[in-house]
Amino acid sequence: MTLLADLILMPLVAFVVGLLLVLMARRVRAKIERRVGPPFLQPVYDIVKLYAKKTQVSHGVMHDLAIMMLLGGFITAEIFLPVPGLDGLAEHGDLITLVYIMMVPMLGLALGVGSCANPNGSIGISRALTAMLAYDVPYVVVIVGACISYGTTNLIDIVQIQQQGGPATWGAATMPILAFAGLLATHGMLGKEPFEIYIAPAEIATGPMTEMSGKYMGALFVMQCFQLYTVGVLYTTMFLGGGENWLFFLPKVFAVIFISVAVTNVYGRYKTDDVIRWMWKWPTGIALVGLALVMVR
Amino acid sequence: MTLTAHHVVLPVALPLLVAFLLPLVGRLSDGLARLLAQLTTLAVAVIALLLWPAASDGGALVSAMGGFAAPIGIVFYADKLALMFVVALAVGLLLFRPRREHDSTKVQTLWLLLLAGGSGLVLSGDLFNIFVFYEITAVATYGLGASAHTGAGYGASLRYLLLSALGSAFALLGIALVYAAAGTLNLADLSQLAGERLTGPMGLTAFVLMVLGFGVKAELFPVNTWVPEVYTAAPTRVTAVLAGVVSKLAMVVILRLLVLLFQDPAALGFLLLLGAIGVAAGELAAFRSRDLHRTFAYSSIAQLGLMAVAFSIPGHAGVLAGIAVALHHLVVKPAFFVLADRWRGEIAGLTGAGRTSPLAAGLFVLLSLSIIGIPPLPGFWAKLMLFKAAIDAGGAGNLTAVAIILAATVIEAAYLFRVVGILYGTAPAGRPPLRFTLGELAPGLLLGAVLIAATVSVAPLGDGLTAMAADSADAAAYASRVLPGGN
Amino acid sequence: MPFALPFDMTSLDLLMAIAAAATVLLYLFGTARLGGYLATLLHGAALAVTVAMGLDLAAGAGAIPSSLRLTVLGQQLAWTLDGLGWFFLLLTTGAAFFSSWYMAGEWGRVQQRARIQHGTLALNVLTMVLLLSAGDLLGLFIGWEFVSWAAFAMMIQAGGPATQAAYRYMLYALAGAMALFAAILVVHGAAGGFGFDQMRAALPDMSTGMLWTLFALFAGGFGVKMALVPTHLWQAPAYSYTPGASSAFLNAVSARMGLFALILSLVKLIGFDTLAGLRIPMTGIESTDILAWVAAITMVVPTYIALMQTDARMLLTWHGIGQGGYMLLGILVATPLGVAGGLLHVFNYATYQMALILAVFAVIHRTGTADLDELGGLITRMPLTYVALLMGIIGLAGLPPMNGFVSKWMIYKALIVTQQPLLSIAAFVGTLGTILSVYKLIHNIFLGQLRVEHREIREAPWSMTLPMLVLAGIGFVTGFAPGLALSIVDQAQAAMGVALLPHHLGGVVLATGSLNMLWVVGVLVGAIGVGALIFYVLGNRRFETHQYDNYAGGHFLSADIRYHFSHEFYPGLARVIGPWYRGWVVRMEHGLGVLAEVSGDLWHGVFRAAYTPLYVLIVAVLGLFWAGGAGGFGS
Amino acid sequence: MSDTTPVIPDQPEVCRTVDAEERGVWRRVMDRFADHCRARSLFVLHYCTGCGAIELPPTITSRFDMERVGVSPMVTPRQADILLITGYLSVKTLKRVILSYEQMQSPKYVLGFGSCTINGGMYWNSYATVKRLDQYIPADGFIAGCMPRPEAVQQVFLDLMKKIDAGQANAWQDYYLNYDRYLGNQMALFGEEWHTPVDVIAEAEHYGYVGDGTRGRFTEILDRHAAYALRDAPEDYPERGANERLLP
Repeated sequence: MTLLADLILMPLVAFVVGLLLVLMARRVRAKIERRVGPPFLQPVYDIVKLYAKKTQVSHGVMHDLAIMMLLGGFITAEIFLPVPGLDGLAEHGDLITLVYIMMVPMLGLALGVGSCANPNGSIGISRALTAMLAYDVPYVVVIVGACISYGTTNLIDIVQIQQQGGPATWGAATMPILAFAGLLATHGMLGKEPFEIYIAPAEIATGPMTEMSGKYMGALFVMQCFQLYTVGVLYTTMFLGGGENWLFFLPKVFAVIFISVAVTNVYGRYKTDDVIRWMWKWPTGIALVGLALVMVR
Repeated sequence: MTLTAHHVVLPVALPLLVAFLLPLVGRLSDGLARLLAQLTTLAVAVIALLLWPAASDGGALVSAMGGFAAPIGIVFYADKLALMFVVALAVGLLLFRPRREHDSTKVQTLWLLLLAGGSGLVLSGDLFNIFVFYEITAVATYGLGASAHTGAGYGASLRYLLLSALGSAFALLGIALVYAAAGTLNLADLSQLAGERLTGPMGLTAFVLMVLGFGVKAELFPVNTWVPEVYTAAPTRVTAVLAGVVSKLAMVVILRLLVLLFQDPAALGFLLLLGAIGVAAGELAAFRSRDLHRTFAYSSIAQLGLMAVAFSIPGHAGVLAGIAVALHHLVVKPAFFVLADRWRGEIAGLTGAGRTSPLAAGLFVLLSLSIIGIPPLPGFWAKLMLFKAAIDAGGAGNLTAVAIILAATVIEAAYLFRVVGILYGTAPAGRPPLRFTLGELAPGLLLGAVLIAATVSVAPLGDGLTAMAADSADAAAYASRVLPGGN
Repeated sequence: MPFALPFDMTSLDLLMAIAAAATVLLYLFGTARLGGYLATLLHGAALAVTVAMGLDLAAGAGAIPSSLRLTVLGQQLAWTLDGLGWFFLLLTTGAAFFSSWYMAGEWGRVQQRARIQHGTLALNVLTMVLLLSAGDLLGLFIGWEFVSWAAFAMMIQAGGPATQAAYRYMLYALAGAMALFAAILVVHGAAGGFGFDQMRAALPDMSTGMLWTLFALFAGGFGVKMALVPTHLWQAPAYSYTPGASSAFLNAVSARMGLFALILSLVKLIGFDTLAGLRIPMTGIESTDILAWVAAITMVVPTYIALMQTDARMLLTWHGIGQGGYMLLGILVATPLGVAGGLLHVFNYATYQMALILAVFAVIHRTGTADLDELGGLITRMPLTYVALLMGIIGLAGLPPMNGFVSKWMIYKALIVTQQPLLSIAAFVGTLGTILSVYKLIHNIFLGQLRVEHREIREAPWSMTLPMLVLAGIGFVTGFAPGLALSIVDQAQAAMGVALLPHHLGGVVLATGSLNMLWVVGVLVGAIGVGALIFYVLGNRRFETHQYDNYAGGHFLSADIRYHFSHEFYPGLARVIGPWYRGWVVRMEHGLGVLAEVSGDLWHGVFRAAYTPLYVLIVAVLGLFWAGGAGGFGS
Repeated sequence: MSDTTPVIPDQPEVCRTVDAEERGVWRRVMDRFADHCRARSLFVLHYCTGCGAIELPPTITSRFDMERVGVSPMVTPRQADILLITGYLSVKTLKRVILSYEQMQSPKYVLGFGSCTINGGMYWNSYATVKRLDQYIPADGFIAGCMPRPEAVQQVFLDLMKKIDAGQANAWQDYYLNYDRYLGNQMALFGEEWHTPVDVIAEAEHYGYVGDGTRGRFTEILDRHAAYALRDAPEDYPERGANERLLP
């Protein structure tokens, strides 16, 4: 019964928190640009509006399936990502599983975009996958380092290990260099400037989203909520000690995303090759140093 | 009909006699001469086969010329090894009797001389006689080498003559040194004296000279420069016999020298060195060559090198390996030359030839696989025996030789299967297809069949060869059989 | 066996008989109208026998001997199959069954020489049976040569570029075989025989140098077949140009024979303990570390070469090389988890790679090309093939819910648990490259714009789609319930002498993080169901439009406009890593060829010496000088 | 020009027809909710046809900050709700505008910006510009002036939002219901060969927006060469063109 509650609650919580994260991101951006920014319910309006479109143009069954894979993948990811009070199925799949489950929606999106037969979309996916390769290399180093440091890949255990001694045992304290590299990789993962060449609205017409309309676009908006949430929570879980309760937990998640969003607005956009070069040079280099420290210890 | 030791002379005497008669008969009728020559060859084969049971009973048949026993008399020694090669020679000569356009009474005469000389080489138990038969063989070969009546043929033959003549001189010098040291030329006698008189620089010098001398015919490394020229320029059937059989006869002589006279590690090492270099040189040169005749000629050099390596391994394991390699090569190489006969010229020009004559191409693949040493074909077992012998004997030289042979095998496969690839390529349009007539291909097919039969019956064959090798490698037995009263 | 066999036959005898009969029968009747189905039947029978053998082994039969015995030149040759061999045998007969099924219908009918394809396939199975059940080193070598040449026969039949590729393969394979020959000779020298037991008994007395030699020769010889870098160049073209089902067979199992032999020689015969004792002096680097790094490089480099391919077959076969690295790496971890992961990956790889290759050949069958720049949009024309390919690439990329994820998870996990961070990073990085590459594959073939010339294309016939769908289905089922496949792996692991990995139907329970695929896949499927529910319930009905109703900045699209992104699919990546492809292995290979040519030239020159008498005199003088030296003139 | 005469309606028709589905209370509540959200989330297509585009940056950025009311720019017609025609339309541009409009998903709104979209403005006598936008696509509102200020732009957005909230911004339905008329006008301008890849009639049929004016004499012309759809391409459909990449 608890499990059933977990199964239902975890994605819902993720969605709601995700909406707030999206709102925060847009508000922060507005503030930096000296604007007022959107109203509180703007993320909801957008999603409802998109779902409420009266015509919904599809480019074939794969386009539809992609949307299902997109949502399904993230819902699954949320269920395997433990949060305070809700462990879900985290003991049946570990950090590695989670990382790969998070790729399922990516693959789904890629397939759906491909079946739209729009080269802008394909170029976008090509760039998105390249960017994924770029930021996942440091991220993988970080994950491996963290797992070796904790001696387990079980997320519940990772959280417990960090909570033993307060902030002193947080990953960010025990392996600060890895945590910093992880933050850089996380930023790339969010696809914010300067790593948003795959969206590039003026060049490739928002790439993967080119042919997305109505509820297809709506699903992408939902995905954005999930993505912000997942990335934030995962980082919090790995390095910021998770949270004993939501009161301590959520601020950490918001902080992680906030850092990223706050930094984003001062950047232009890197070319794809520069994304790779940067990601493979700095975050990877830093992460390898962190890894070396972990191994030496 | 049972034959006894006295008949051992027949394989030598009969063709020699007929060879002298043949020009006379040829005056009457070419056809009759040819018939006579071939009947003689057949007879030699039959005689050798009939001698076989007697030889296997007693280990060997020994015949002393004119009743003078060894060491004074001239001895013929027919063990199974020798008889086998006599049969092989006779059968080879029959199988590859000259094509009509190259045929004449003269050629038939040379053919018979070759038979007589070759049989004498393996049967003779006396060093000087061996030299005489070696010369007869050589002379016959010069003539046959030029029997295509082409400029290239004469040139190659002349070149061969020069080399061979020098080689004979060396061999003679070596024999003289042996005589000087031991005072006898009877092999059995020498084998008993070798331990004390043929060691040291004198013996080694004699050995080196003889190896270089006989090595000309045995295609041993430094003195085999005639091989590619002659094998390319001579009529292919002559080449088939020379490469397939005659070279082995010289090798058997070297084997006898080794087993009976020079069990010195230095001598063995010398042969190992020559053999190993021969393998590498032959395969590499074959890799470079661009027409089939040359390729096979070089490959033949490498195979003879393999034999030299085998014989250089002391004990009967090496002898066994050497005989196995020899027999295998004896079957495979003539068949290769049968194919080369039709597929002349640049290899690159053979594109698609395999599709017009699938049987020939199939035969080529079979022979290639065997010569590379792919199980379960006989070539594999031969190489396995060689390697086993080398490894069991140990020593850096042997191991290096094994490594060289293994590497050379890859090169061998490279050039042979390069040809296979070309054979099965798509022929350019408009070129007349190269087709074999069944008659042309028949000897090759026959040898291919022998190969397959050998594959199937490799176990009994192996047992037979082991016994033969053990016998051949036994110097004491040789001596005891030849010398009256034994020792 | 569940039933009694006549003439005291063992099940291995029966299998050999079936395989031999299949070879002959199919070579004779493979082209006949029902020849293809005869083939399927025969291979099906072989598969059934294999499964029955598995039941016997699971019941504790130990090993299944063959009555076939030969004594050649004093060498005893005997064949017997243990759990390890059986595991690979199952893959072999399974792959042959699916391959022949694929060939049975329309595919076989349009082939020029179906007879040869069927015949060589059966021949390959026969030779693999002989290899897998080899009872001693000599038998192993003979089986090895058989397998190599049978594969060569399979590869060369297509002609054209296949000839060159097969020739290259043959040279590599033969070089490998010669290394193996050398290895067994070394063993013979030390142990006095070719028997496995003799070798084991002689091991303790072997010097370190000899062990290193053996290790290098075995790893090198068998590594060639697995296409371990730097001996990998042959594999992709050789497998790619082999026609259809044969290519799938080769991809699925042929290279795995190398792995089998490596396991046999290094793990079963030499053993992890001995290998671990083999260290480079002063560094502490173990022999297995070297091999593990070779495996890691094999995992990464060929994967990124695959990424740059424009031919679907080449792309997949290059990945095949990379996947081999995962298997080897897993086994070299030498913990039960790692070994099970490596072996499981062998099984999983066979299922998805076959499905992928078969799907690609179905596309070739219909469109006549595998050029990734010449296809696109086939999803509407060939949906079933698409499904098979999709499931295949998910497996190849190692994502849930397919089985490829499970085995890769075990390998990552084993590497992390044994604290080998760099190797685990290499494993992850290989997977990332695979994801990019397989997306390009499926995108360029099935997604994007459909070409006008492919408008009339029909789905591949059932005889072709069914095998690949079944294979993809196996991939899904063993991803959902990896315990099924792990039970099969147990047989091999037990025979290897490695402790078994405790597992349940859904995966493994470990103290350091467990995996239960029943939950993962169950939730994933359920969540996708929820996604579907959201999709269908919320929002208006979908309206399916056509590919020319598409955003093009206001431009009007029509069929004469190619509106498709396929060529150089990852330009940004290519700009970064493109210069890293130095092709040094290619240049090394070329250099070897040049070396052979030049030394050939040299010797060729020697044999054309012009002044023969002078030459011979020089030779004689040298010989005499040597004789003097060796004979001791000086002393 | 052909014999197809342009059909210019004197008065735009009242566009509100009630869906059969909209009767139930639940549907009404949902519709109300949807309209509420629609009004508060408006994506404007980044498609700037004329000089009026210059007024958009201030409208969007910090001076006036349209995001306050949920208006944000979008890039492709698929994602957009509002097509803002910022000024004059040349004949050539109109073709693209029509295609973009058809590719937008309903409910979709068109706003004419500046005098040019109302009566041709300063280009009233040009041979190459369109005088009245709403003859070719249904418009929901216009902003008069040359140039209108950003305040005016804001005002029209706010008006539109009110209309949407009230469920009255339904000009988009008119395009389905009277497609033949719009098509006729388009054909009068572009010739009989005119067609877009978008199958408006099929969409109307699929979603039940077929009215008496959906089909007519002009859509019959369209049917004759409506071969863009892959599934019913005729034999003589253009094959691969010259822009095909040549193989070596």
